[in-house]
Amino acid sequence: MLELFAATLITLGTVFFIAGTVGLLRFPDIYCRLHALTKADGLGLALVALGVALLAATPGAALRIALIWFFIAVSSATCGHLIARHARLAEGGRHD
Amino acid sequence: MTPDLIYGVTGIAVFGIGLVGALCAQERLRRVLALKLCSVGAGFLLVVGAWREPPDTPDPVPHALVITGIVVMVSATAVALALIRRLQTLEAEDDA
Amino acid sequence: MMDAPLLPLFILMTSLLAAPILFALPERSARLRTGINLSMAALKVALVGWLSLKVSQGGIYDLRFEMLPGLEFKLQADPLAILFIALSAVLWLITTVYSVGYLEHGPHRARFFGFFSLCVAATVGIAMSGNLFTFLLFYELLTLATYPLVIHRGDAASLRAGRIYLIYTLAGGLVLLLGTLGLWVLAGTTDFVPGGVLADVVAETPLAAKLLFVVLIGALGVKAALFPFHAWLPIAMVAPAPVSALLHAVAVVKAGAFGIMRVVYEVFGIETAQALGVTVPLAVLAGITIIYGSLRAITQDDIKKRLAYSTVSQVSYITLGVALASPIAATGALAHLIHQGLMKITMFMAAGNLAEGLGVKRVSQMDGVGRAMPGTMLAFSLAALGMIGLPPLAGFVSKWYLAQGGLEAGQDWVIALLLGSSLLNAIYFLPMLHRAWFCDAAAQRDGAPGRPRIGWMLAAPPITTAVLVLVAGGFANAPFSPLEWTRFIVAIEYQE
Amino acid sequence: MTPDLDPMILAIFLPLFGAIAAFMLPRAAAVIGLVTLAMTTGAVFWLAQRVLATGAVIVPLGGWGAPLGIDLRADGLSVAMLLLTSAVGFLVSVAALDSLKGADQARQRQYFWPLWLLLLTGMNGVYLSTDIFNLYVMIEVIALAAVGLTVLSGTKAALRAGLEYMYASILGALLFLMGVGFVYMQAGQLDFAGLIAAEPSAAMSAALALMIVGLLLKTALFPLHFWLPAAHANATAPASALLSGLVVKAALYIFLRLTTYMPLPDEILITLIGALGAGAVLWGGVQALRAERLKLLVAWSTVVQIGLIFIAFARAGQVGLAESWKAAALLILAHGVAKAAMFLAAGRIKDEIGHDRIRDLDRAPVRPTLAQFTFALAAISLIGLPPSLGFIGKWSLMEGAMSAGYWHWVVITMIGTLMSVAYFSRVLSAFLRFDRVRAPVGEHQGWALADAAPLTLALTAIGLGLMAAPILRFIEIGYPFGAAL
Amino acid sequence: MTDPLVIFDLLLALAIVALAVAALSVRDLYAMIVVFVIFGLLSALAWVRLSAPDVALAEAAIGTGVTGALLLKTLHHLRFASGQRSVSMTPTIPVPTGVMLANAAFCGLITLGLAVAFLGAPSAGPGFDTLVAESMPASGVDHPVTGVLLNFRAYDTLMEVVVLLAAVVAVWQIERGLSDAPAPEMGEVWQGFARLALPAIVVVGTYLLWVGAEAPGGAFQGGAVLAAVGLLLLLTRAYVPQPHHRGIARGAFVLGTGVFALVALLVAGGGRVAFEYPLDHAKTLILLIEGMVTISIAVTLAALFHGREPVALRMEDRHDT
Repeated sequence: MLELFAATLITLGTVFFIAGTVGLLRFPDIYCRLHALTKADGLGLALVALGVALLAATPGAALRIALIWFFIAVSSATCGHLIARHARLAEGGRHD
Repeated sequence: MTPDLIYGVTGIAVFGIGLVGALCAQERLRRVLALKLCSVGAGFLLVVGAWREPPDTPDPVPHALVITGIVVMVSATAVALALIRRLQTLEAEDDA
Repeated sequence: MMDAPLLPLFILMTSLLAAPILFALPERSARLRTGINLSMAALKVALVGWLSLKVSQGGIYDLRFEMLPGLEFKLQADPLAILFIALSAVLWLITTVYSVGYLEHGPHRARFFGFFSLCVAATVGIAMSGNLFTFLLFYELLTLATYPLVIHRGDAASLRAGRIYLIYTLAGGLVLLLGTLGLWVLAGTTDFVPGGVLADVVAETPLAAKLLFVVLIGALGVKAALFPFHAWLPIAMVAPAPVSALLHAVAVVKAGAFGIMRVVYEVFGIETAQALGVTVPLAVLAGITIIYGSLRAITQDDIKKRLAYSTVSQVSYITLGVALASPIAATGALAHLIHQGLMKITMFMAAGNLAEGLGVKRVSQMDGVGRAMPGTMLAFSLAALGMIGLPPLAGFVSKWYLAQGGLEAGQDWVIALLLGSSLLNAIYFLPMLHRAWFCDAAAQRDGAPGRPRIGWMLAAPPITTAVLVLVAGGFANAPFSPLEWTRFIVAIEYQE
Repeated sequence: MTPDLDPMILAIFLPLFGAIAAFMLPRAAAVIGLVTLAMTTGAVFWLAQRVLATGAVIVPLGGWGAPLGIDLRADGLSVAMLLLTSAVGFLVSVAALDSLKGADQARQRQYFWPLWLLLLTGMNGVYLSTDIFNLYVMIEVIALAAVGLTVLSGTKAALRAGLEYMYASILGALLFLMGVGFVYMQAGQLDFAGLIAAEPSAAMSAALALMIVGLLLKTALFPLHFWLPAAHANATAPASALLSGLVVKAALYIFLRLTTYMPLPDEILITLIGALGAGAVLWGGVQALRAERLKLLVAWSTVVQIGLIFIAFARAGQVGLAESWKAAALLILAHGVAKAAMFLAAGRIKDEIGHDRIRDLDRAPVRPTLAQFTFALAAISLIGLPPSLGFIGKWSLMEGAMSAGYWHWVVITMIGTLMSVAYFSRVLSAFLRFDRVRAPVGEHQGWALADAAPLTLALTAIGLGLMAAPILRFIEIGYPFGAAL
Repeated sequence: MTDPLVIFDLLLALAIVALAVAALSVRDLYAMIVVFVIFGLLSALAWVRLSAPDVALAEAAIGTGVTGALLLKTLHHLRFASGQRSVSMTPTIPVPTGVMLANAAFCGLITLGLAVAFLGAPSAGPGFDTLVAESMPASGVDHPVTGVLLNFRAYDTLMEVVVLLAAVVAVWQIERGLSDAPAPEMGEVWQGFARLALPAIVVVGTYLLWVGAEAPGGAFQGGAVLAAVGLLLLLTRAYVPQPHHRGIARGAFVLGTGVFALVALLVAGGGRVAFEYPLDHAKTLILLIEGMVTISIAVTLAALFHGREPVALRMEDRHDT
C-alpha cells in the first residue's frame, strides 16, 4: 500500500519534471523558461523526495532525504534568481 | 548484457571522443576539456574492471586508483587553465 | 737504472696535461707560457730518449685499461712507435721555438698553444696505440685538436678551409670507426700484433677481409692525403706557418701514413695482405698519388700550396714502401717517414720566414730572396735538394731503399716511378732555388730597405732541421740513426 | 623513536621535504635547494654502495609487499639513473644560482627551487618504482613541475610552448593510464611481476601499445616530438638543462623497463621503433641545420639524440634486446650529462652576448670563451667523438647492429653523426670567427665562476667514456630485472 | 526478459556518449562547459551503477564540480581579457578539414581496436579482491577504498597530494599577480544563500571525511566539498586573499603532504618500513593524515580556483619576467 503510494508520488513528480523540461525547450525567452523550470522542478523534486522518503528504511535515511530536498530547493531558487538577474543586467546593458 | 559491458564500451567511446578532441580541437579550452574526457574514459575502464556481479562487492583497488586519477587530472587541468589565462592576458595586451 | 713502466703514459702526459694549463693561462702571461711550452717539449725529448734506450735494450712497455668489456685502451712502446714519437718529440721542440717567435704578438695565443699541445699529445698517442681502437681515439683527438689551429686566423677563408678540413677528416674518422668496428666484429680483437690478426678471417671470408682493407685504407688515406682524398691538404694551407709545418710534416699526414703501416703490418700482416692480393693495388694507388701530387705542384704559384702538393706526393712514398711488401722497401718507407718529416718542416718554416720577413708568399715573388735571407734559404735549398733525392741528403737514402725494394718485390715499374717523381720534384723545386739565388730582387721589390728583421726564434729552427737532414743522410749507418732504427723495426714486422 | 633510514626512501623524501621547505621559505629557497640536492646525492651514493654490495634491493612500502602494496626497487640501472639525476641536478642547481641572480628574476628564483625539487621527487620516484600506476602518478608529478619550469621566464613564447608541452604531457599520461586499465583487466595486478606473469592477449597488447605511445609522446620520439623544441628552447637555461638532460629520460627509462617486462611481441614493432628513431635523427638533423637560434638548435639535437637512443634499443632486433638496452642506457647517460652542459653553456653565451642568433654570434665583440669551450666539449660527446661516453654509446650501438647484420642502423647512425657535425660546426665556426667584429674582441670576458658547473658537466661527459666498462658492469646489477623481483 | 535496469544502463550510456560528442562539437564555449558538467554528473551516476560510490562522489565533487568551476572561471577571464570578443578565436592556423578527418578516422580506428581488446579481456577478471579482504583487518580502517588509499597504496596517495602541491606551486608561478577579471555582481539573494549554505557545506565535508573510515567518502571527497566553501567565499568576496595571507596559505598547501610524509617516515624503524603504521595506532594515524590532507585539498582546490598568488599589485609586476 505504502509502496504503491510512494510509486504514485514518484511518477507524479517525474511528470512535473517532464513538463518542466518541455517548457525549457519550447518557451520563447529566458524568463518563461526559467518560470517553467523552477516551478515544475520544485514541485517535481518535492514529490519525488517524498515518495523516496516513504520508502526509506530508517528514519535517519528519511531525514537525509529531507535535507537533500531542502538544499536543492534553496540552491535551485538561488540559481533561478541569479540567472534571471544576470539576464536582466545583460539586457539592460544592451539597451543602454 | 551486464553493466560492465555497457559502461566499458561507453568508457572506451568516451576515451576515443576525447582523443579526437585532443588532436583536433581548435580552442585551447576545448582541448583541455577533451583531455578531461579521455581521463573519464580511462576511469570508466578501471571502474568496470573492478565491477563484480552482485552480490559480490567490487575490487576496491581500482576505485582508489580512479580517485587518485581524478585528483591528478584536476591538478593538471588547473595548471593548463592557468597557462591559458595568462597567455590570453598577454595576447590581449599585445592587441591593445 | 730506475725502471718506469708508466713511461709511455708520462710521455703522453707531458703534452696532454700541458694543454689545460696553457688554456687556463691568461693571454698576457707570455713568458710563463713559453716556459711551460719549452720545458714540456724538452722534457718529452728527454723521456723519449730514455724510452728508446730502454726499448733498444729489450724493454717492453704495455699499458692497458678496460674501456668496454673485452675492449682495451692500450698503450705500447714498440720500436715502430718509438720511431714516430722521437720524430714528434724533436720536431715539437723545434716548432715550439718557431711558434713562439712566429706568434709573438698575435691574438689567441693561449688557445693556440693549448691546441698545439693537444695535437702533439694526439700524435704521440697515435704512435703508441696498442690497438686500432686506441688508435681511433687519438686519431679523432688529432682531428679535433688541429681544427682550431687550421682556422686560427678566424677569417672567412680560414673558416671555409676549416670546414672542408673538418668534413674530410671527420668523415674519414667515421669510416675508420666503421672499419674498427668491422675488425672488432670479424676478429674479436683490434690489437696490433706483428704478423696480423686476420689470418683466419682472410681464409674464411676473403671478401669481408678485402672490404675491411678498403674501408680502413680509405679512412686512413684521408689523413695520409692519398689520392683521391687529398683535396683538403692544399686548402688547409691557410693555417699559420708553424701549424702547416708541424701538421704536414709530422702530425696529420704522418698519422695517416703511420696508420696504413700499422694496418698492413699488424692488423692484416704483410703475408696475409699479400695473399689477399690487396698490396699491389695499394702500391699502384700510392704511385698514382706520387705522380699526381708532383704534377699539381708544378702549376702552383703559392709557395705553401706547392709545398702541400709536394707533401701529397712525398707521403705516398711511405705508403708505397709499405705496400711493396719487401723488407728493403719497408726500410725505405720508414726512413722516409723521418726524412720527409725533417725536410718538409724545414721548407715550411722557411716559407713562413719568407712570408714574415719579406712578405713573399708566391713563387713568382721569390726573386733574390736568397740574398735577403741567406740562412733561411740555405736551409730551404738543402731540404729541396733532399726532396729531389740528391745524395748524400736524407731523401736519397729513402729513395734508394725504395727502389731496391721495388726490385726485390719484382715490381720493376717502381724504379721508373721514382725516377719520374724525382724529375718532377726537380722541375718544381729547382726554379724556386733558381729565383732565390740567381735572379735580381730589384725587379720586383722596390728597393726593400736593408735586411728583413726576423728574430732568432724564427731563423734558427729551419737551420737546425736542415742540419738534421744532412746528418740523417750522411750518417745513415750510425747507431740510433733513423735508418738503423728502421732496420730494427723491419726485423720485427717481417718476423725475421 | 629513531626512524630507520633507508637510502631509497631518502632519495624520494629528501627532495620532497626540500620542496616544502623551499616553498615555505622563499628567501632561503636557494640554500635549501642546494643543501637538499647535496643530501639527495649523498643518499643516492649510499644506495649505490648498497646495491654494489648486495645487488638489487627492495623496500616493500607499508610492509604489504607487491602486488597489494607498492615496492621500491633499486638495481644497477635505476641507481645509475638516480646518480645521473642527482649529480647533474646538483651541478645545474649550482649554475642556476648564478643564472637566476638578476634583480628582475626574483619570482623566477622563488619558484625555481620548489618546482625543481618536486621534479626531482618525481624523477627519483620513477627510477625506484615497480608499479605501473605509481609510475603514472610520478610522471604527472614530473609533468606539472616540468611545465612550471618551462614557463618560468614568463615570456609569451615560453607560455605557448609550455601549454603545448602540457597538452602532450597530459595526453601521454592518460594514454599510459588507459594502458594501466587494460593491464588491470587482464592481469589483475599492477606491479612489474604481474606484467611478466600475464598471458599474452589482446588486452595486454592494447595495454602495451597505449603505454608505449604515451611514453613516446612524453619522451618526444619523432613524430611525437612536436612539443619539444619550442618548450626546451624557450625555457630559461637551467630549466632547459633539466628538461632536456633529465626529464625526457624518465619516460625513456620507463620505456626500457616496460619492454623488458612486457617484451614487444613482434620484430616488426621493434623495427618500427627503430625506424621512428631514424626519422628523428634525420628530421631533427635537418631542423637543427636550419635552426636560427642557438637554443633551438640544441633542442633539436635532443630530438636527434632521443631518436638515436631508440635506434640503439632496436639495433639488433628482438634477439638482441637482452643487450640492446645497455647501449640505450649508455646513450641516455651520455646525453643527460652532455645536454645539460650544452644548455647551460648556451644560456651563458646568450647571457653574455645578449642574444642567441647563430648568424650573428660572430659579430659579438664579447666572447664568453669558457662557455664556448664548454659548448664544444659537450658537442664532442653529442656527436659521439672519442673518448666521450657518447662515443662509447654509439660504438655499442653500431657494434650490436653490425654483429646482427642490421646494416641500415649503422648507416643511419653514420648519417646522423655527419649531420650533427654539420650543425654543431655552424655554431663552433661562429665562435671562432673574428673578422666580422670591428671592435676589439674581449675574448676572456667569460671567465666567470658560473662556467664551472657546465664545464664540469662537459668534462664529465667526456671523461665518463673512460669509465664505460665499470658503468656497464654496474647497470647490469640485478639484471634480468624480472628474475630478481 | 531483460532486466529493466539494462535499459536504464543503455540509455545512460547513450546519453554519456552523446554528451561527450556534444561537449566537443557545441560551438559556444559556455554551452560546452555546461554540457560537460552534465556529462560528468551522468558519468558519476554510471559509476554508482557500477557500485563505485566513492569514485562517483569524487568525480561529482572534484572531476565535475571543481573542474567545471575552473573552466567557467577561465572562460570568464578569457572573455574579460579579450574584451567581450568571442573567445573561440585561436592564434593557430586553422587545421584543414582533411587533416581533421584523418585524425578522427585514426582515433576511430584506435577506439575500435581498444573496444575489441576490451571485449576480449576477461570480465570480472583477477583482481585484488582476496588480498584486500585478507589484509583489511590489519589496515586500521573498515572501508576498503580508504584502506587502499591510506594504507596499502598510501605511497600513491602521498604522491597524488604532491601532484596537487605541484599544481598550486605551478599556478602561483604562472599567474603573475596580473589583474583579474572583476567578480560578477551577485546580489543579496546570493549572499543570503551563501550564509545559509556555508555552515551546511562545512558539516557535509567534515562528515564525508569522518565517514570515510567505514563507508564511502574520505579525504578527497570531503576536501572537495570543503573547497566549495572556499569557492563561495571567494565568489561572494566575503574573503579576498591578501598578500600577507600567503604564508598561511603556503602552510595549508603543504600541510597534508608534510604530515603525510612525516608520518610515513617516522613510523619506520624497529623492523617496520616507511608507511608501515603500527597496528594499534593505525586508525589514529590514518585519521590524522586524512584530516590534514583534507585541509590541504580544500585550501589547494580553492587556491587553484582563485588562480594567481595574492601579491600586491604594482604596475611593474605586470611586466615582471
